[in-house]
Amino acid sequence: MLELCSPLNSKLQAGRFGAQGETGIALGGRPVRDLWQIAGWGDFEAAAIEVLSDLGLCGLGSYSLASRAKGRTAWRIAPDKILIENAGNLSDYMSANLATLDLSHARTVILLSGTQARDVLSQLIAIDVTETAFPEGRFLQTGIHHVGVLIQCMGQNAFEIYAPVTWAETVWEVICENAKPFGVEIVAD
Amino acid sequence: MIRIKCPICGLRNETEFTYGADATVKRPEMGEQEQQPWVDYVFNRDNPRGWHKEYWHHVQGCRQWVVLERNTLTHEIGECKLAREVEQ
Amino acid sequence: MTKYSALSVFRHALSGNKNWGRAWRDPEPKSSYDVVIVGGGGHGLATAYYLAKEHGITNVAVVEQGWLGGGNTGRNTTIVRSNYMMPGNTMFYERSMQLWENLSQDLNYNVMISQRGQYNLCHSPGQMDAARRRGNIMRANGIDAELFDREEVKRRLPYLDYSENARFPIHGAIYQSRAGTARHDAVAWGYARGADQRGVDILQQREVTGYLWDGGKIVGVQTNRGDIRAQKVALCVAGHSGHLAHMAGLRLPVETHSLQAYVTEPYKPLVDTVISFGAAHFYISQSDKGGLVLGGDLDMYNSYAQRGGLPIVEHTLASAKALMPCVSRLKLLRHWAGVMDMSMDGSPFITKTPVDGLYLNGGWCYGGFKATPASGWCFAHTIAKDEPHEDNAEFTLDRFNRGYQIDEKGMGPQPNAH
Amino acid sequence: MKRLDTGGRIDRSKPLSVTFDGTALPAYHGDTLASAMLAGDTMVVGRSFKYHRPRGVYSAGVEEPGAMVHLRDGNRHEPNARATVVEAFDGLVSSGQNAWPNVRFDVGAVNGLFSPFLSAGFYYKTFIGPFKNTTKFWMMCEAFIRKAAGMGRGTYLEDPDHYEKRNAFCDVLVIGGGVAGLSAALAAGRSGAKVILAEQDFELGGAVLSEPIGGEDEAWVEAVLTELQSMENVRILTRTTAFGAYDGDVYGLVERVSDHLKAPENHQVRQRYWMVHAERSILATGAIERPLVFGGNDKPGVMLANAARTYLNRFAILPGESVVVCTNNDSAYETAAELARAGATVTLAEMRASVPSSLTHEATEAGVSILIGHAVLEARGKSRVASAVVVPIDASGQASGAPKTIPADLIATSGGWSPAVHLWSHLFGKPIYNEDAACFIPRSEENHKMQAAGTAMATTSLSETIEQGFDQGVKAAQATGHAKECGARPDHFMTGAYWQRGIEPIWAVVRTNGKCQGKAFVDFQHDVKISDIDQAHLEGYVSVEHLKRYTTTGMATDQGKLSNVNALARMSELRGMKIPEVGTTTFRPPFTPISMASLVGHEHGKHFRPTRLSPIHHWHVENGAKMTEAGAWMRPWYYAEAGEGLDEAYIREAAHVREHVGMVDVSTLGKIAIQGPDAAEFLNRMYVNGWKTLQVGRLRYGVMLREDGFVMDDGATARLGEHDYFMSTTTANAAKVLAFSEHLLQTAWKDLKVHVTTVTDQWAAIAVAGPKARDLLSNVFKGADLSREALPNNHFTYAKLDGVAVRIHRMSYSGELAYEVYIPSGYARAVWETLHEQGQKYRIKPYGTESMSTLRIEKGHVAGPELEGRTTMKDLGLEAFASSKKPFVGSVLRKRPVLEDPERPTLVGLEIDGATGAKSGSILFPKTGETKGHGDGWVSSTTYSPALGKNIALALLKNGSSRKGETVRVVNFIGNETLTAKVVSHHFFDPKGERQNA
Repeated sequence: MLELCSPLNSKLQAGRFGAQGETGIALGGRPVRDLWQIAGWGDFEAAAIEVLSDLGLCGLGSYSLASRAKGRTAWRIAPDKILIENAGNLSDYMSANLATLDLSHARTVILLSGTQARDVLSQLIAIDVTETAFPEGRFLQTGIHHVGVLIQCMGQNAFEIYAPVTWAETVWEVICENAKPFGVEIVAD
Repeated sequence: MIRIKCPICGLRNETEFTYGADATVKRPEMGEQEQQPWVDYVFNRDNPRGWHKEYWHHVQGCRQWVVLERNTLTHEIGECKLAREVEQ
Repeated sequence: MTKYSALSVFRHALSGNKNWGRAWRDPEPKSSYDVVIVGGGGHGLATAYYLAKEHGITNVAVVEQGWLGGGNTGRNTTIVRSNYMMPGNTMFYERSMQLWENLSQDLNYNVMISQRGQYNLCHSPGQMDAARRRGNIMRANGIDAELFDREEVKRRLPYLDYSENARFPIHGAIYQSRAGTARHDAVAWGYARGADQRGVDILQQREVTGYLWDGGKIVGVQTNRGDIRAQKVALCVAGHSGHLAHMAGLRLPVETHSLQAYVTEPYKPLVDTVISFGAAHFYISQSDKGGLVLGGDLDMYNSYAQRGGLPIVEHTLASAKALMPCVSRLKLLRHWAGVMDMSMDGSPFITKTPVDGLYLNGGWCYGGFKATPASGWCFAHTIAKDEPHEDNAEFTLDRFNRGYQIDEKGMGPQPNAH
Repeated sequence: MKRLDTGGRIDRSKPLSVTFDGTALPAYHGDTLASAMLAGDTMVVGRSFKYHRPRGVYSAGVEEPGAMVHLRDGNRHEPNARATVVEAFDGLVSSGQNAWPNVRFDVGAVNGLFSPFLSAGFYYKTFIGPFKNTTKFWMMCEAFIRKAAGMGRGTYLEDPDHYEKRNAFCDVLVIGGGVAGLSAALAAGRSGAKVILAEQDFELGGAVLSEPIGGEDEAWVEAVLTELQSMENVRILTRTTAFGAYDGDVYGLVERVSDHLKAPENHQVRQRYWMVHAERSILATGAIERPLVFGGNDKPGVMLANAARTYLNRFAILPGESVVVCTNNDSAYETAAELARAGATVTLAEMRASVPSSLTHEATEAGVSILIGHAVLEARGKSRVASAVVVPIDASGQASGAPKTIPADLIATSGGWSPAVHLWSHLFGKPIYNEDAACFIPRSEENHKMQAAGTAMATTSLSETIEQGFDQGVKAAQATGHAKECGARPDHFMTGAYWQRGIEPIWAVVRTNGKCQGKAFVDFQHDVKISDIDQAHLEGYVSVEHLKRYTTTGMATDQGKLSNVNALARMSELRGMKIPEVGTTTFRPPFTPISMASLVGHEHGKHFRPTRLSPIHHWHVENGAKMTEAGAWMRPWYYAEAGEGLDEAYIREAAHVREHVGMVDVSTLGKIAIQGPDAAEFLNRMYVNGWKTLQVGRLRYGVMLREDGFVMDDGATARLGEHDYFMSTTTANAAKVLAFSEHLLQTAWKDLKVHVTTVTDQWAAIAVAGPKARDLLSNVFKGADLSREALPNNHFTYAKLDGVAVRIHRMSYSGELAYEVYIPSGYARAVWETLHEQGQKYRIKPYGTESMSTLRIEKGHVAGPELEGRTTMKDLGLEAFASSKKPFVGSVLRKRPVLEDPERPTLVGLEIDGATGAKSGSILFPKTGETKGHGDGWVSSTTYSPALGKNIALALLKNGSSRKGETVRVVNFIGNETLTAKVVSHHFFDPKGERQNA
């Protein structure tokens, strides 16, 4: 197999930078796994539920709450579009009622965590990201540095940021700039 | 800051959107061969001083086009709906 | 009426500046005029001035809802230039430039034309090619233009960002040395004084609320302080053209948008010219007082509010710092907004309308201030002769039906993109 | 001036090194630069704008018009720093500005001698000159004026500091940390509402900070603060200015995080911009004291009364030993009494005709001599006040008796107070005039989400301020859905006189002839005298906006905070109107000047805009590519080999492709998945050509128009499956095409079952072109049949490399035998490297955008320069693609008469005569005749063609198709170059397409 190259290869070098003292932020990255979009029309929900239940996911989730099970996550990103990670290969579901699309290479994940992670997020997006407003399990579609991203809250201080691969470096760099005052550690794979 | 309550994503700042245009002009049917309806659609505007229905595109979000009611004089915000749910 | 000169200032100073007369009268309106001009901004006052001066039509009133020059004339970033490429625009703006060059003498009012030059920066080979095309059209029409490469720009404007760090490196610039700035308020006041001297009545604090009709013809205006009859009614209300046209039953190819302007605290001279960024909509100059005057993008949505939002402020200041990193610690003193007639091709209207008796001057987008003299001059011609001058022949409303879009940027029918 | 041994809010155990113009000032922690200046008896600290008159410290706050200095040096230099709000820090270096050689002796002061000639509007009346057709005379004068004008000197050095933006969300934003603000925050905080309290000072307390230490109000502040600090739902920001209120309940704040330090420490930012989204806000911004207008009122040693009090009580400085206090209201009495108690000889000139003894009692007790019905007519002294001329006055401020001169080193004045209504005005426009308090206040309306409290609303006592603040806090908490009890109002109490009581609106003191004695200033920084206002009135500049603009009053760095009401009062008097009838100008953000960088945050330098990188980007950089910007993308421009410049490189690369094989990264092309049962119908509407017959496995070139009928974009679309298409767009138009498609599908074409999704990131693409392209690809993608028969042009096939599935499109942009390989982007670099490595035996070389352009010009393909938004299909020779059988976007409007005009410039090729290539943007003219006007057309793209061995160009030429063979002139006016060229077909090279069909 050919080598899979992360768009963040040049960035994911273990190390520490920014403010001395406490490390408020940890940054890392991982590739997305089998990310597929399903899209439909009219009775999209019925068609989607069929796919999701085959994948062991129950329910469509909401526009802010992902449906998660068995290591899979499904995000309702629009009325008639759902994005599923770890979906396997959904090409066989393509029909006149459902369009499936492989986006596994279109995004990469930036891992943002640490005691100051919410502060960094509040510098990047104009959305209330305090714990009550954006608790674990919720997701947001928004923009970081003018780039459309999806942010999944993984816990009190942990977030996964799904960024388009061709914009990933620029998003990463801007996150780093914003994180510097908190002290940053980059965690390589 | 125009704040738009996207029916999908919730209340967001205008910076996540791009502004479209007047949402009251109706695109002629594809088969329309007369020029004037197209000129009216593409170029001419009521341009009201007051309440205005307008398209915004949630590009850094759900990528839905929405129709927002907004007052062009006071910048008050009214209802926001998915464009696909608005009768033209 | 005092003729202004250093001598008159000296004479008045000796008498304690107690004997100055009014710059313009505050007359009671007559019941009827040959021409009523709606809008006492630069364009309306210039139109009145040239009607009187060039065409001998002095039975003219300018009706202004607020105070003279209180609209975009007093809100813009004061840049004058004639670097237009499209047929229909090129010679119109050059006429304006030539009128500017003699305006202070013509009006006996120092409108402070400062031909300090303007650079339009280019940030890619493609932009250099587009600049060359523009410059060549200018030169072919007798307008000055020069094209500089990166090294020449760096020699002339060493304080811009030429570092590796610049997101959009500077490849070069097109330069017009006759471009520059003028004192915006003075333009309104100078034209007002000139028109007033020639008999024009300037009626402030009088809002037009409707028209007087005789059948299908407009024969005057209704105002909040009484009706005024007129043979011809001429609109010079950019920003509100749509609204006033609507009262006459017209729908225009215009949207009204809000454009912000910015000024910093005053500093000793830092920028001796006018610089337009090519990588974002941004330009900068420095006023004689010392404030850096900045302009940027529209707020992008239709607005009549004369009030801007923060996103564009951020965007504009970011452009300033990207272009000229040394502005970082300088301080923004004030930002404000004007409302623009954004037309569907970015070019204006100076034309008779389909409504008999109604004439329209509007659709100026960003470009109204620099156009003021020629706008007044051509509009006066159009009103007086009932046909356009060749310089404004294409500024008609029907050009969209004909397909004659005068689109300097090639952006298409998207008003906020011009 | 002297520092007192005790008292104040300074820490005498922490002396600081602070200098002004090289002289050390006695400063302690807790001082401002201004208080340190006063402690050091540094009286002349600045110069005014126009007459370069000496300026001292006039205030103790943000309204300061005179004490403006150069702060710090080197790349942290900051001009126009207000000494009154600069916190002293160890190592502070400052110097005078707007003066030569220095502020104590300034040559520019000669301007003052000419002041009668420099009266209002003099610029407009002079420098006109008699010269026709030139503006040089004025510009010569202007050069001198510009040098004299301006205030501080900026630097061309780059700022080393960082800035950041933070978004915050709260229920209640309290603006101002004085008594009203603290009280409001307390109520809202107790209710459980999320509160942000912003205070511009480095200490909370507002006016209480100017009170003597140890008072009960100070204890009150401490108690409230302790409670607030214990609340997790309350965030207190000091050193934070709320600079603007905006639509959408958004407020802009700037926090000066590190400005009180010599330099930011440990990667912290200098300033932080807070964009606060607050459901409610409470304006508790207090009020700014107003000057009095009399002769010499700008001299160093004249100061606002409350400023004098602040320097005395907060900074432990006795600002004068012989003091004349002049007031038209009650608020200056405490100042007078406290100064007297601190040891000064104090005379109080009370402008009102009578005041109750309850008011005068305390001051008299303290030793103040009070002159009822008196005012200061003139301040005398050379560079600082030496005496005050005091006269009895009538109710209008006119002298009514003999003047007497009182020795004085300080004249402390109070003309009443102006509430800081600025942020309210940002949202709601003009404030209303309160006759009783003689000031403008916010108009209170139920539906306003900004409420006001305290002296910003002209409250009349401290108790009222506390109550009103608390009540507004409760109201805001309730409005934001917080029902929890707010508890009892904090204790409140009466302290000394509040200014609104019994103010007499007299602001200018004049002689019996109605004129001020000497120069009496309304706007201190801009040197606007009361006589300038009189003159503006004479000349008809009577509206407030004309007054402001003609005289420049209110346009200085304090934006009228001090001058506004005094100027209005004079104009209203002259016009015989009341102040509210004259009106006021509109306050605009920012409330006080903010650094440009604060709002920029990290978005500068390379992060000014995001950058988009191909998945293969780093290979290009590592292998010597010279990169260029293409919109947001970086693309390889050319790969220079030893000693090559752009020209050598692109010619070599282009020739190499035609001779051997080349590879170019085309990942930047827009790629859009078009999916659904109506996809073909959608394409039929979007493109000018037909799509219903395209079979799976094929692709087709298409042209797309804008709604107005001009060409928008072009590109190839492949049919991947029954309901599955893959559209490619130009790099520049990808986002536009996607947004436009989404718009149509979600509005006018809701009936179509189609989804469009960008897959630009999913797929990287490599174009492999040249005679050896097939050999190379067949060798790399073993098993894929790329033969001419199996894969003709406009077909695609799938292949695998080492387990990775790719798609190979047979299509050619260069005119050579060419393929586009679409690769899942994560494997793109590996595939590129494999192709490069295995291609060595075919002599493969990478090529960049410049040679790509050469190859497409040789073929006559249009690109960005031709698709410039003003060209039609006919203009570009693409008319043949348009279907006449169906409507498509733009199909009606493209038929408008001017667009159908046969005279329009159309696409042609040019063969340039001679060895020099033409320049893009040159204008075309017939072989003879004048070269004037807009010409017959223009050159859009140029190159040297290695294949043809000559310089060629694409151009748009009037009647182009009928002028083949004609010689035209190619004029580059701006480069002083005229060439001639032969008009030819734009299909220069291999017009039959034999090579690409090989």
